[in-house]
Amino acid sequence: MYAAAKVELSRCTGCKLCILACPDPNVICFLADDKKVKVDVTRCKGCGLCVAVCPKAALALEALTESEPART
Amino acid sequence: MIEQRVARTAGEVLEPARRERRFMTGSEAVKEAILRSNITMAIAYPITPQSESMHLVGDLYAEGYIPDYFRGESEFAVMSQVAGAAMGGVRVFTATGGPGTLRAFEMFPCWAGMRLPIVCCFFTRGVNSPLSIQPDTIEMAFLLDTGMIMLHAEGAQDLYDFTLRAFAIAEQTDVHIPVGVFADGFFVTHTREMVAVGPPDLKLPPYDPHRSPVPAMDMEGVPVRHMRDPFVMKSNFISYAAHASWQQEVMAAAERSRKYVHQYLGGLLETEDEDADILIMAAGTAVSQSREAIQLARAQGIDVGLVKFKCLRPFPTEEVQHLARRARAIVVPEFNRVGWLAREIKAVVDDNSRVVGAPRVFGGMTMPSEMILAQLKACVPATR
Amino acid sequence: MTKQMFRIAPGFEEIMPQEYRDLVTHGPYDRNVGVADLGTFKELLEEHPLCAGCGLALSLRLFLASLPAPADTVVVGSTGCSAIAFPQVGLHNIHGLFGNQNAIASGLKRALKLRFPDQPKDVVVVAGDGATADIGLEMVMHSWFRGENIATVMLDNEAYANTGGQESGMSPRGTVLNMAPTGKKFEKVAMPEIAREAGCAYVATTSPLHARRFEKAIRRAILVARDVGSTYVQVFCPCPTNYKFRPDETLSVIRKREKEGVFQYREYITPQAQEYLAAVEGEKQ
Amino acid sequence: MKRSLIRMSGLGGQGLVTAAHILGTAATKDGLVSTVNPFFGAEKRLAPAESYVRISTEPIHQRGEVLFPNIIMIFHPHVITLGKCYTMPFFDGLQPEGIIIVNAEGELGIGREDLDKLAALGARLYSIPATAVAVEVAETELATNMAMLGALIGVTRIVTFASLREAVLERFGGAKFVASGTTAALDNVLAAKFTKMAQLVDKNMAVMEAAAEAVQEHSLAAPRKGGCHVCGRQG
Repeated sequence: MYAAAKVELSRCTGCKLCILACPDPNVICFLADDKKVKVDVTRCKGCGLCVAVCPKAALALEALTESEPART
Repeated sequence: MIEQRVARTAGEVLEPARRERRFMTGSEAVKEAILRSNITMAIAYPITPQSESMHLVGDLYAEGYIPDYFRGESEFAVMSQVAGAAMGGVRVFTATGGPGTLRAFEMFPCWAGMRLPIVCCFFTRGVNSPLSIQPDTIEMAFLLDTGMIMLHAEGAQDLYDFTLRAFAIAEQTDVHIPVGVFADGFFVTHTREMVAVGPPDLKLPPYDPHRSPVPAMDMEGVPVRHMRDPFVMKSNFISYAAHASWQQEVMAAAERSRKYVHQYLGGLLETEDEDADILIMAAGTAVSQSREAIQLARAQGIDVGLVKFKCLRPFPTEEVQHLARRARAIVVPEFNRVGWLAREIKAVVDDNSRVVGAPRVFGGMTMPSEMILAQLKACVPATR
Repeated sequence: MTKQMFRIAPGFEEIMPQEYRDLVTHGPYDRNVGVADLGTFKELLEEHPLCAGCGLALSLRLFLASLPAPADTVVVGSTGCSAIAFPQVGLHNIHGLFGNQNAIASGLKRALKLRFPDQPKDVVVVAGDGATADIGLEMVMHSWFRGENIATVMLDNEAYANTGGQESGMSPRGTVLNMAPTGKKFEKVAMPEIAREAGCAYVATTSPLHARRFEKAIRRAILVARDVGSTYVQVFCPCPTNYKFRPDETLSVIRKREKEGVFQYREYITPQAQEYLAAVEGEKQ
Repeated sequence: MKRSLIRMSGLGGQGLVTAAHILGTAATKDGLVSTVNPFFGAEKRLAPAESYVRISTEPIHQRGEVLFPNIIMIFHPHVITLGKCYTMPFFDGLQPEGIIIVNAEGELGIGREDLDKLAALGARLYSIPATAVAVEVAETELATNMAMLGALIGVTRIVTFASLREAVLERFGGAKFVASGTTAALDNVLAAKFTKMAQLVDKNMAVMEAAAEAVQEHSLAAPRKGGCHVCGRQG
């Protein structure tokens, strides 16, 4: 059973604090056009540091399911 | 400072058209070799009986022959510093001996694994407690399996020639592993004898890091996953296989050095009367003592020949097997307690009961030729 | 290094791994990016095997994003958790042995200075607290005494984490760890003070909690090392695995220490380094 | 083939290493083959020290200590009286008809038993007040080693004075010489004493020549009056 961070896009303000708190590289990327972040769940180790620092509670840890899309 | 010209080929320096004979110590012979070696850096740390050689290399730096030189803080640090410099893509030199060798030991297998063509002189001395600063080759027993090429100088002339030639051997693309040039402390370092040296105004062509089989760590090459031990931090089959094959490659590099040892040293060993009844097989100062013993033995009608090891790693296995095939006895005099050379020879010859691991002298004593003679005499009844 | 060096030969794009292609197309070399740009470029660190919530891993990410000239930076590491991550870094990096990182860096920097006299090659040591304050202290200090032009970054997770959580010289007094079953008997080694006394031109303590401040310390340390002398940055980056807190608490542990006043952000700059920084930082603006 | 194997025994600081170096250099200048090596412990002044010089018309292979010398030079009475030496007794290994030269004023401090052993070997025993000659001629006891060399020449003519002069000039004449730290310090003392190099060379040569004249042979025979000390018989 693995967990990964998920973003609730409607709450994300694009402050990037999560990006600066993530211990793993290239997991959370910043979508410049939308001013939102995106999580690569296949790289996420589910530590929850991004969740802890998000001022808008836009991130949460969720269990990964079998049907999770494979990394591209 | 003498204006030096870079030789067109290494051979111009290694086999100069003319040589000048000068009365000098082994330490001075090292200085003369380094003067002609075109090194970029040398790093020093004091230990008897090595210190004089690196003092003199320091003088070369002060005179402007070497771009950088300093005293490190310990032998372990110095061996790490020369490794850093070699990884930076320059030709480096250092020297140590005895306890210094052991203090630095962890770096030696790393040098080989990192494929660094470092040349290091080892001036052997006792290492065990109780303390001794006197000659003893026991440290060589420990270094036999570090992956480095090991050359053993008999006297100051060898020390001069081997040190210079070590650079030529170490830096071959298909070799590119460290070379240790060994000489017995005091017996060679502090002994003054005639040494024929090449012209001082000619130096080796510079080291070319682009001919290295592993890139220099200078961020001038592709950086991705660029580590000398790239896979060992993974726990999977491919990482173990990579590590194992890397070790084999280091061993293979040493094997490939044989042809260069032949080219530059004229072979891994030297012989005199190799068809004799009894053969003395020796390395370093033990060879010199044996030469005298052989003269005494011949005067007494004993048929004895000499095999001098110049190169111990790679080991001249086939040569020794060939030479041993007819000998009735093989006497191996050594300046250490453990008899590592006798062990090496016993491991490769047929019927190794013929190998006599004696005499052995250690603890700073000298080995009188008469002691070797007595051993030769003891072999005679068995051979008749 | 020029980017040309690692460009993919035409026709070979397909067979190169995606990570490599990403590095070529939007990596940080020869681009003026920093921690503020994280999330918008391909980072130098690829997937690493460090624990979830690892403060050291976070510091490494920030460190790599802080480099003033990644295309000309060589990192010398040492045994420890950081060494496990370094094989995945897109820089030349050396893992020598445990504790000899500053000695290797000294030789390397001198060699690169001689080979590239007109091109700054930044040699940065990144090692843990065990490698820096314990087993390698002699070589760390001597590189400072000699004033080697290298930056030393200690990733202080206050324990030997890679070997299973043993006490290090940087563990706080009283901490119960392996090999300190009744608690550590002495204070954290005063490394910043040692660095200052040993002649470092720039000394800073920082943490990944404040990324911009972290970046400034790393950049300053590397720039000062280029032209003035040895520099030292101590990064407090707690270890959830061995200090047994939840992985999402790593940053709050730092914040707590900060509030208690136990951990302080400090910066010591010699007048010469100050002058140098004023010049280069002024230039930038 | 003529071969001389010389063992110099003395105390650290007396200049044995330098003496051996000068002697070996002079021999090579005379067209002979020579090797020279010192032997000492963790070096300090007044500890036992030895130097070995091998001189031959043929190549020399043997290295290290000279165990079977035909010439032994004793630089300090303590070698004999306190056993400050690498062999026991000090003349151990001396070849038949070998030569011993001792730096001494008056009594040599060699016991009757040892004298008899030397007599049995057919040895020749000489003494030279080397330190006194050095002080008198060069006004420094640091020239004791030169006096010892002079005595050796006086007894053996093993090398020529001309070659010795060249060797001394080379050794002190500014050419870089590899010396241990302590020896280098003594060199500085010497340099201060002799402002002009030529003066230093001249003084050294004068010491050698004076010592060559002053060296005296000692009889190894037992005193007549006491008769044979073993059986007590007279005559």
